[in-house]
Amino acid sequence: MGAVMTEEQAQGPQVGVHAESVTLVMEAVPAVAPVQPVSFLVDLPAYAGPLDLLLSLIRDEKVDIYDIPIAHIARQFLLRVRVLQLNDAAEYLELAARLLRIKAQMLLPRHGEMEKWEDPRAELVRRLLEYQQMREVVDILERRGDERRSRFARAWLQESGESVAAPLSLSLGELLTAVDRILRVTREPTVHTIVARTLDVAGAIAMVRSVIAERRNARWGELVARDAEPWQILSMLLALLELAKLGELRLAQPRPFASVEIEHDSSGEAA
Amino acid sequence: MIHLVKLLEAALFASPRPVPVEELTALASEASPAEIASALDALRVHYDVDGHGVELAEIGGGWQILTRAEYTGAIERAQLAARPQRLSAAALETLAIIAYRQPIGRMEVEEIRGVAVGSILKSLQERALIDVVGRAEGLGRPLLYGTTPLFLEQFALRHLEELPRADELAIALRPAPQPL
Amino acid sequence: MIHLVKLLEAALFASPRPVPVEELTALASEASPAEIASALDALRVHYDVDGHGVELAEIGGGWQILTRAEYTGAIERAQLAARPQRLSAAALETLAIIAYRQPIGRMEVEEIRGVAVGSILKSLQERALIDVVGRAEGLGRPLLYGTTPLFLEQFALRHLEELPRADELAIALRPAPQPL
Repeated sequence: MGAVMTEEQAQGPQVGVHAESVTLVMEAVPAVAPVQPVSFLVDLPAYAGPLDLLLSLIRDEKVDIYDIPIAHIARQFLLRVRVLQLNDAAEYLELAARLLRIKAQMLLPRHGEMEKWEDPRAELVRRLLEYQQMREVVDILERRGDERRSRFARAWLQESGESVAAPLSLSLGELLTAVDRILRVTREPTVHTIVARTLDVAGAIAMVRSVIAERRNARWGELVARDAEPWQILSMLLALLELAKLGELRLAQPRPFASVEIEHDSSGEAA
Repeated sequence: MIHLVKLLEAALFASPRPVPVEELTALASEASPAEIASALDALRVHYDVDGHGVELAEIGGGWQILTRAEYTGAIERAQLAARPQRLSAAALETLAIIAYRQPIGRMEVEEIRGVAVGSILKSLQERALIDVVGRAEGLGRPLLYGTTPLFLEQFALRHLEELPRADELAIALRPAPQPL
Repeated sequence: MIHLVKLLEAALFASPRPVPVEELTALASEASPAEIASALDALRVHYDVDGHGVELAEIGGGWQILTRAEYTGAIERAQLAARPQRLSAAALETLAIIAYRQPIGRMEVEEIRGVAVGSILKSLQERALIDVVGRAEGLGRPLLYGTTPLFLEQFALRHLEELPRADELAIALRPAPQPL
């Protein structure tokens, strides 16, 4: 973790992992290919989020952030998620799924022009660098904050009666915050919680392409998990429509309410 | 200044209340009560003789550093001139309700906020952000409040319709339907 | 000490927060900004050279007297004052993003951190380190957050520009590597 690890993390819960416990974990996760048993003790600190976990993994494994061995890192990531019992944290699972998808994309045959090949890891690298940059700022803030905390300001408050004569400082932001407080406590039905979840059409497109490349056809039910969230369903739907528009596949529904069949469109390739 | 005097100065500065001598002895276990007393005296003399803006005072069985009385008037005036006051959260909420629901009576505001607002209305009126704009029909003909031109000026608004999300609030703050 | 230095010392002593430069100017209207600056310097030197338990610091667009770090341990042990709690790693990350990207909405912060930050934003706002500074255009007109003067104070920053610029950080964002 080096300089990036905060003192708080260092003081956080430490999880010691022995080879035995790792083996047990591996058996419980059949989706993960078995790895060489770890023969040393690993100390796992608490993480501030999935990107923090991924970043420290990259550092621990001493791999180049611009050329991440995605299969290996994805496996290690899942392993740590299991060991740290982060399975319930949607954010960690989401990143795990992303890593697996990138892994699948890396396996795709790159036909023809290599210049047009986009590294599926590019977006992840960009996010990791952005996150790492932010952690650098955290280090600065932490150092300055500690410096300031080691000095006391005057604590005693001089009595000074609130005077109406003083000019007022009022901002629209303050008024709007007040409005939000009122809205929260008055008519509950008018308050909507908007879940921050953007669509991931690009991810869905990549997934369909990898499936179609392998099997030539698939059905809706195989692409979208039964317990998929609305944003996943929407992403997949948009992805399929986009790919059909591009002529990469054909969509057919044999009868009403039947699962949509997705087929590789070879006519598009010939053209 | 010797070390003990500097330590006492820092401690008295950082403490939110006057500090009794017994508590000061906890600062430096190696110092005797007599040494603490003489260090306090050294600090007092330093402030007085060297000519400082502060002084050491014994108040209610404890010691405290205070600004000298001759400067308090100037400090208060400078604060008033340079440090604009902010409205409390309660006052802001009351002001927001009046802005979006005017003309509105005190009881309706209290219904929405769930607490009495009599004194807040008075102080908002003193600050000329709201004013009485009429009287409602019905029992007791209660006073109705609305915002003033100064209110618009404070938020750099040309007219009330420029307030953001008026539609949302108009719905949320709609009066409850009357029982039939 | 000359009168102006004593007046400034008294004003700085009286305030638990950094005193903004405007307030110091309002304190002595007959003094020029240069005279104020040199009086502040005289006070700083006096504290340093004369050997005091306190020192003068420039923080958050103002000036503040603080105890010297070497006395903090003793003051805490004597329970005369307590240090504020450190922020969690999650809160610091959120604060760092807001400091650099302000004004910024919740969703953008979540995109960078990769986790939900709703409750952290609320607690940072309660601690007055961030505040709502406006609303974005677009769907739902989400609230935009920015840092407060208290943020500067608690991180001993004179102003936001004291933080390194994004391109001065060790890991400046590089363009993605070109495919082979």
